[in-house]
Amino acid sequence: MADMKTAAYICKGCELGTRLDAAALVKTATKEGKMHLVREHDFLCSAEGVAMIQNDIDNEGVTHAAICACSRRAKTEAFNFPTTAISRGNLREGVIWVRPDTDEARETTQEMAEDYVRMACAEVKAMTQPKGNPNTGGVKTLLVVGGGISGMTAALEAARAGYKVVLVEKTGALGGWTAKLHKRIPTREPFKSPEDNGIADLIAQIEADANIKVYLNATLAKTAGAPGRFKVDIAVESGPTATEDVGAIVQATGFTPYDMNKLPHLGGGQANVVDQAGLEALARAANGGPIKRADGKEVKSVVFVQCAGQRDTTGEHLQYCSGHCCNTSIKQAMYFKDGNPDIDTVVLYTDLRTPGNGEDFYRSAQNKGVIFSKGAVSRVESAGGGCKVKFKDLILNEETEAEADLVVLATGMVPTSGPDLDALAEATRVAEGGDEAAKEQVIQLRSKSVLNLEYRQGPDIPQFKHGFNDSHFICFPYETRRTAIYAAGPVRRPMDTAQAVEDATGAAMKAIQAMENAGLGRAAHPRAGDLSFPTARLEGCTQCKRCTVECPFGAIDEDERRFPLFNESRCRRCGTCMGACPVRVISFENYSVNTVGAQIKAVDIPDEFSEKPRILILACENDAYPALDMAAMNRYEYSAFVRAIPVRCLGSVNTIWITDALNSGFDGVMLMGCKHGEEYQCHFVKGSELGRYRMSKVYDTLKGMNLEEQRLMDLEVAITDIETLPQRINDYAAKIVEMGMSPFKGL
Amino acid sequence: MTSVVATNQTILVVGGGIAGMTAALEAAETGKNVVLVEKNPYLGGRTAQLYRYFPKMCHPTCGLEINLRRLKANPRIQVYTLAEVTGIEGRKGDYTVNVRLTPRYVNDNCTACGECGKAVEAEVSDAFNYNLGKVKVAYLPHAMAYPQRYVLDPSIVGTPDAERAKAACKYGAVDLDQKEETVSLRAGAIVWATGWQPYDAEKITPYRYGEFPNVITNVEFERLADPHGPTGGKILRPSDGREAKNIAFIQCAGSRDENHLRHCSRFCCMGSLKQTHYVQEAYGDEGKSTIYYIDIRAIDRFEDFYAKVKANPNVSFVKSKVARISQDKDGNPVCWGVDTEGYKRYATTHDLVVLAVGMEPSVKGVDIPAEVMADSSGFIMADPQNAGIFGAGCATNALDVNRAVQSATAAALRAIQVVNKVARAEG
Amino acid sequence: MARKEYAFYPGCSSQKGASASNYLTSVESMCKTLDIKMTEIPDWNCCGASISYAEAGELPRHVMNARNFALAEQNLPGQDILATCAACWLGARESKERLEHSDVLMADTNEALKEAGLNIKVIPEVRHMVEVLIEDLGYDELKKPVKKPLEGMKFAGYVGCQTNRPFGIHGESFENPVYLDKLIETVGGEAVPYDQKVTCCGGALAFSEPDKAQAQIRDIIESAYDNGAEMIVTPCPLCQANVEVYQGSINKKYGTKFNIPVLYYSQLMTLAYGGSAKEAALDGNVIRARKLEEFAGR
Amino acid sequence: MSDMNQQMAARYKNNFLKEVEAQVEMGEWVKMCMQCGVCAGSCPTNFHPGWEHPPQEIFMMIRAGKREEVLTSPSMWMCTSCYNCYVRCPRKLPITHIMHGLAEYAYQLGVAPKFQPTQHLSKTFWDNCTKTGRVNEVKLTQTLYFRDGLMAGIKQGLAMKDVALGLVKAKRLNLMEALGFGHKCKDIKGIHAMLAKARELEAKRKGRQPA
Repeated sequence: MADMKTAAYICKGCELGTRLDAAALVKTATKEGKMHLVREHDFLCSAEGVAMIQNDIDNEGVTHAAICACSRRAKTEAFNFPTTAISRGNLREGVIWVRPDTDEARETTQEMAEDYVRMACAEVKAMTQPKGNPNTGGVKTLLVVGGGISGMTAALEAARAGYKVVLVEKTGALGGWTAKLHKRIPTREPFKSPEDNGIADLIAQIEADANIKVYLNATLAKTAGAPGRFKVDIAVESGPTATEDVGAIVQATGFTPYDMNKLPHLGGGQANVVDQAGLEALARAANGGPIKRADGKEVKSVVFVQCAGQRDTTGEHLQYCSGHCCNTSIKQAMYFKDGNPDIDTVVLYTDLRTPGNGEDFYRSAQNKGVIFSKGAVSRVESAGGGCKVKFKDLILNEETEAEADLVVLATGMVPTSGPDLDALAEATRVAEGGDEAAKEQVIQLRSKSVLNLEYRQGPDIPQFKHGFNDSHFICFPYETRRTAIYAAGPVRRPMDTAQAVEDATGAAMKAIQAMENAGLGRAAHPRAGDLSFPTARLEGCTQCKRCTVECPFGAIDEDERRFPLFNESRCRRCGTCMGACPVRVISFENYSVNTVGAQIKAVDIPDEFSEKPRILILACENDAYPALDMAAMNRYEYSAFVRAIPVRCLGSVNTIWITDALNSGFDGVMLMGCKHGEEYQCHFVKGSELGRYRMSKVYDTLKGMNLEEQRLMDLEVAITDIETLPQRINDYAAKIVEMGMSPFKGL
Repeated sequence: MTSVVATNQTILVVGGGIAGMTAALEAAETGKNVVLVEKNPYLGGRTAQLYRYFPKMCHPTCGLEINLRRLKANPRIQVYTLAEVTGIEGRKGDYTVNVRLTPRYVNDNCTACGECGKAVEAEVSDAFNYNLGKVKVAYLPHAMAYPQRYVLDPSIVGTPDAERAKAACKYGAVDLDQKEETVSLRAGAIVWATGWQPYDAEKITPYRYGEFPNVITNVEFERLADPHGPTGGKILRPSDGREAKNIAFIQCAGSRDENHLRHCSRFCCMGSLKQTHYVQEAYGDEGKSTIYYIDIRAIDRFEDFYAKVKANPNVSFVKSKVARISQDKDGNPVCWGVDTEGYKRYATTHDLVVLAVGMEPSVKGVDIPAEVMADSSGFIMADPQNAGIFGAGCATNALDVNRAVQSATAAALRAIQVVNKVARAEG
Repeated sequence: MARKEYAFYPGCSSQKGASASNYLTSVESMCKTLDIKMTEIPDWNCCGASISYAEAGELPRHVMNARNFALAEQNLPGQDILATCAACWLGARESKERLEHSDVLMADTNEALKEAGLNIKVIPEVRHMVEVLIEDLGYDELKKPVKKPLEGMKFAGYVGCQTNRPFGIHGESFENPVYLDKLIETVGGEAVPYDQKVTCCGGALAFSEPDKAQAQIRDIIESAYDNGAEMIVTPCPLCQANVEVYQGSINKKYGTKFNIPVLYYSQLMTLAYGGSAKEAALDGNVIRARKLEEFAGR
Repeated sequence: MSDMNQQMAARYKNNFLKEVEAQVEMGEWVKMCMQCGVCAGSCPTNFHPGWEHPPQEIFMMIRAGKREEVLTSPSMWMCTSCYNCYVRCPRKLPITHIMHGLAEYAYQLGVAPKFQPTQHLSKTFWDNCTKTGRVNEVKLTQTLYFRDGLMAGIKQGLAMKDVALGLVKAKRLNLMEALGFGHKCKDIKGIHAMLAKARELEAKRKGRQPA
């Protein structure tokens, strides 16, 4: 860049001035960092110090600044210069706080500091400040798939915020399961009786809202594009296919009740045995009058069997609990009791689960005479004119049975979440081999698709556990793996209507946010607001497809020439593609093979007789790097031989960095990334796993270089490893010393 | 004098726990201006005081790091710590709010270098660790405290320590002249995310909390298990510092009880199941956990987690609400009761008893504007009058972290609806 | 004119020659010093105690208490009913509560009372002597008349059940009430902490299930001894009797050597106020409190 | 009496919970129990091996319609009226009273266990205190001792001799009362009339024929 003007700033505050030779650092930045402008300051983060930098930007035309002071995690408010490329040389947490203040340590500590100055200068010169791409699509219409209470709520809440909404419902009417409920679980005090299902009112509001366009008997035939510029083909039963431009999607496709015919031992399929949905139908038919069975007999006694086909340990049925069923059975028992207190209603449960104010609802049911027995049901048989329920009374500790005119099975929720993408991918792989059965399976799986996304990585959003489209993260329930597409309601997680309303409102919030940010070229969570985005030098691309396959967010498709086709607004800026690229043609403006590579090359490697090994640390910026910072805040010391570089994710680590480091004489490399596997911690899903997988390849390279495997060390680090991490670093440093210097120095 | 830039299109978020931070961030990342006030000197609330989350056993500070990074990167959020709302006037779309700012005695110059902490001598009990330990009167509340600035305990004022702290700071960050002040700001909508407090275990008299040192609460146990807690992560008994290997967890300590909290606090069953992992982690097969429960409420997919714990031979379950706790001559707590599944009496001695105390809304008893409706348990209810003040997180219900964040995300949209309307009206 | 006046309900066991007659004697001495005036409810009757439930049923029990309410209201209008016996107090308070919460019961009760030419409109407050001491006078007032503090004497304050549950003394916890300890300290004695303070002595089951009751009494006394108590103090006649009189048979059964005096708080207070052994009715203790007798002699 | 037992069973169509709600003091609370077991654990626990059935189990048995087992159980008769269960119950069930009520009902139906000593005590006590309006402790003790006949009485008496002597010495047992020189109310007639009426009203309200 022609108009690049670089500056380095050396802070002398927080004892940096006394612990380090600042003059020497200035020299380093000038001579080796080749910075146009180098200044030192006693207290750089002070108003005065910040003003000095701002002045250089305004009047000296500084475009790139290396701030050599504290960690990039500290003093962010002070060192905030939006238009300028900034790198941070971590002299405080990275150097003096982890080194003893002794004469013998002084030399190595100074070397460490000088390296961090070199690295900061090298990095900033390789950066450009991203401006963001405002042309990634600015459509602000929300697509809601599913017209149940979740979908209708998402639509209305978005409309209330002033956004246009397209609502697609596959049946002929709005309302979903909630519309089939006689009444619903109370949502307000005193939580004593069932309340109106509220659907009629919701439908009226939708119909009255000019911002909401409803398609009934409609499904998504195709969803192409990206956040801010989705194009959806809506197949309408007996009608032409409509096309809509939308900016984001809320998938509220709900659930179906677990098929009770799979529960013959509990009477599933027998006369006089219904599931909860069946009971709702009977209650609606009775319309306030006495509830009658299918055969018309008035029900005088009813038994509710909780967890029917749920919380199953045999692997045959649902392993999970559907959360709402206890309250639902309580509600349904009240249908009987409120009508006629003399009807015997018994609820058989093993753990009664009525969280929050549900406890009041439970109490109210007891007060109305509903009997609750802690019992494990073994069989339901038809007997006489009704049913006989055999169960073990866990309190009285005896096998016993109850007779009833009607038995209600509390079966669980099965999400309508489309095909399992992994299964589909596998089937597709086999099918490509010409396997006919597999081809059938592919067709069958694809036919279950809800969204029909035109994504390289499959037609729907990935499933989490038990087929639910939930987020994997406790702190971030809406952290989706398909940008701007959010699941809401029972398709995300089993829940009752009240929770679904809350969930749908949250999902609408995230969808609106995604549209707003897509329009501004900003990234979505977790790098929210990041304006950088990956570009590929296609001239160099070998069409290996690794980037398209490995992108955790399905951001990259392939064009007709099989080149990667980046959909920026789908991208979450993790850099997994950059790490994947064997020919290194993918980079971000401010984070590239070069920004990190240059830092590695900038490190001064002492000759092999110096007894001073150099160890490169590539640390995940979300867990490992903060852990290092906090270790420093506690003044836990670690080896002066390490040089740490934060990376966006281990997934972004390109193997060239490792091989370059080892080639240029580094004696060891430590990778620090977060937990992977089933309970993975990586917020870029497979990032740390992929990074590690790729590293396993590097070991071959090491062999080729006749280097010991131990020269490369892969650590799983949690943000809380504040005490243990320095120890692990020191152990590794000791091991390296023991192993001896790398033969590649000074080549 | 502090001045806050805010208009009737600003969203005020009260409470800087995970719910409040979420509401503030979601709104700001949608382009709204937000003022976030927190009464503690740091953000993060109670989640910052947890060691691990169920069911993933991951670390809350990981999510906190992400949220703090989002916050640092977002110029639309103004944060005020040591700040409490004292009054709200006006109506939906046009509120005037009074916020009381208590002095931190440390200004923005602070670099968190820690010299003041080294200089002072006096100590006060460590609120962040539920007073299980002590901190210097000049302290950083915890390793990830944001703002990353030290705090001087008010007790320091006028003592030699105050002068020591002032002298130790090279950057003029120690400012003993700071006075309490009340600022008034405008807002179009308000999100009330004041969170929860653990039910006062001393009120559950049969369990003798406060009298028997080896009877502690679930929130305190989190600090014991945390490597950055008062025991460095070792599970030791308060009475004699001995390793506590045989631990009782008593469910519904205060919850589901008309003498205490009528509601079920939802998180405590999972919390105790999680804490049995801490015991396993610390002592392997020597660590024994016993959970005394009425119903195990491991709702929806958390059932998987319950199943895993049930499979652990070192964890036993007794379906019984413990009737009372006594203490033997060695200071061991003894749990008395009856296993209701088949009626078996027990009087079991443990090293330590952990009371799974329930959630009480923090708003309870606190003076919040009449417009905010609370139910009889003190939880904020959705307001039928559709005012501009919205509850979020555990201020609205007994929720786990995941659901609290959901609720806060929803609250952000409700607030945005109000300010967008204001914006449209004002063109 | 006394500073406090009450409609006194002594209860059967406090009568002359009855099992708690010494309680009454000491209460009278204590009240003299404290200037509390007690006027016996004319022709009062037994409360029925908790044990009569099976034979009595519900209404007859309430009616028995209601008769006392009516008599008090009629003869001592405006005065609180003051009971010294825990069972009388509890029985009467329960009836009051139940009648005030059920119009049906109240109506039936009045219909029955008519047979005895009585009826009730308002039911007076029903107070236990301990309540009166603490709430109407207060510990400071109780301390003032102390002439001879019981220094260096260790007492186990045995609260038991019926002054503690379900109503209890206002502000006290069911599990660890401290009012009795405070009374002991008020008169200069030392209250030892021990963990059987509110254990049940077996109540009326001391008659019908002696073995079971005595097993509990043993626990109570053992714990008092283990914690260094020289004497036990109680506010309840049945507790006093049970814990005192069965020590012999417990010793036979368990080979223990129990011989611990069991006193009423009112006896301690009388002595501390300078009263004689006679006024404190120390002669009424089956296990003589020698130490106190000497103390009284000094 | 026993035909009253059948009558009642029939009247409530063998729905024992309903029967308890209508007939037993505080019986309407039984349905509110959530089986936490605090009552069981709070009952004085050195009653080894404890009761045949603790309260919460009895409540479950009532819901399960185990009429015979409940009414003939000695468990309720073990209540010492210590009120521990009562104050600890998280559902605020007045358990002590329910226990008393169940015992009373079983007794009135004549199905309570024969020779249940507490039952005998209850009757003796009530008869004693209502005879004159006030308890005659000597007669009370005598009746208790001699319930199983003369020999048993003398044995019991001997066993308790020391206790009695101690009380006599302390002037807390006045043997003259044995001869009827006890405390009495003046209006004994009124008391008897009043109690007769009360019994009549209660029997009417509960639909039981006067005992």
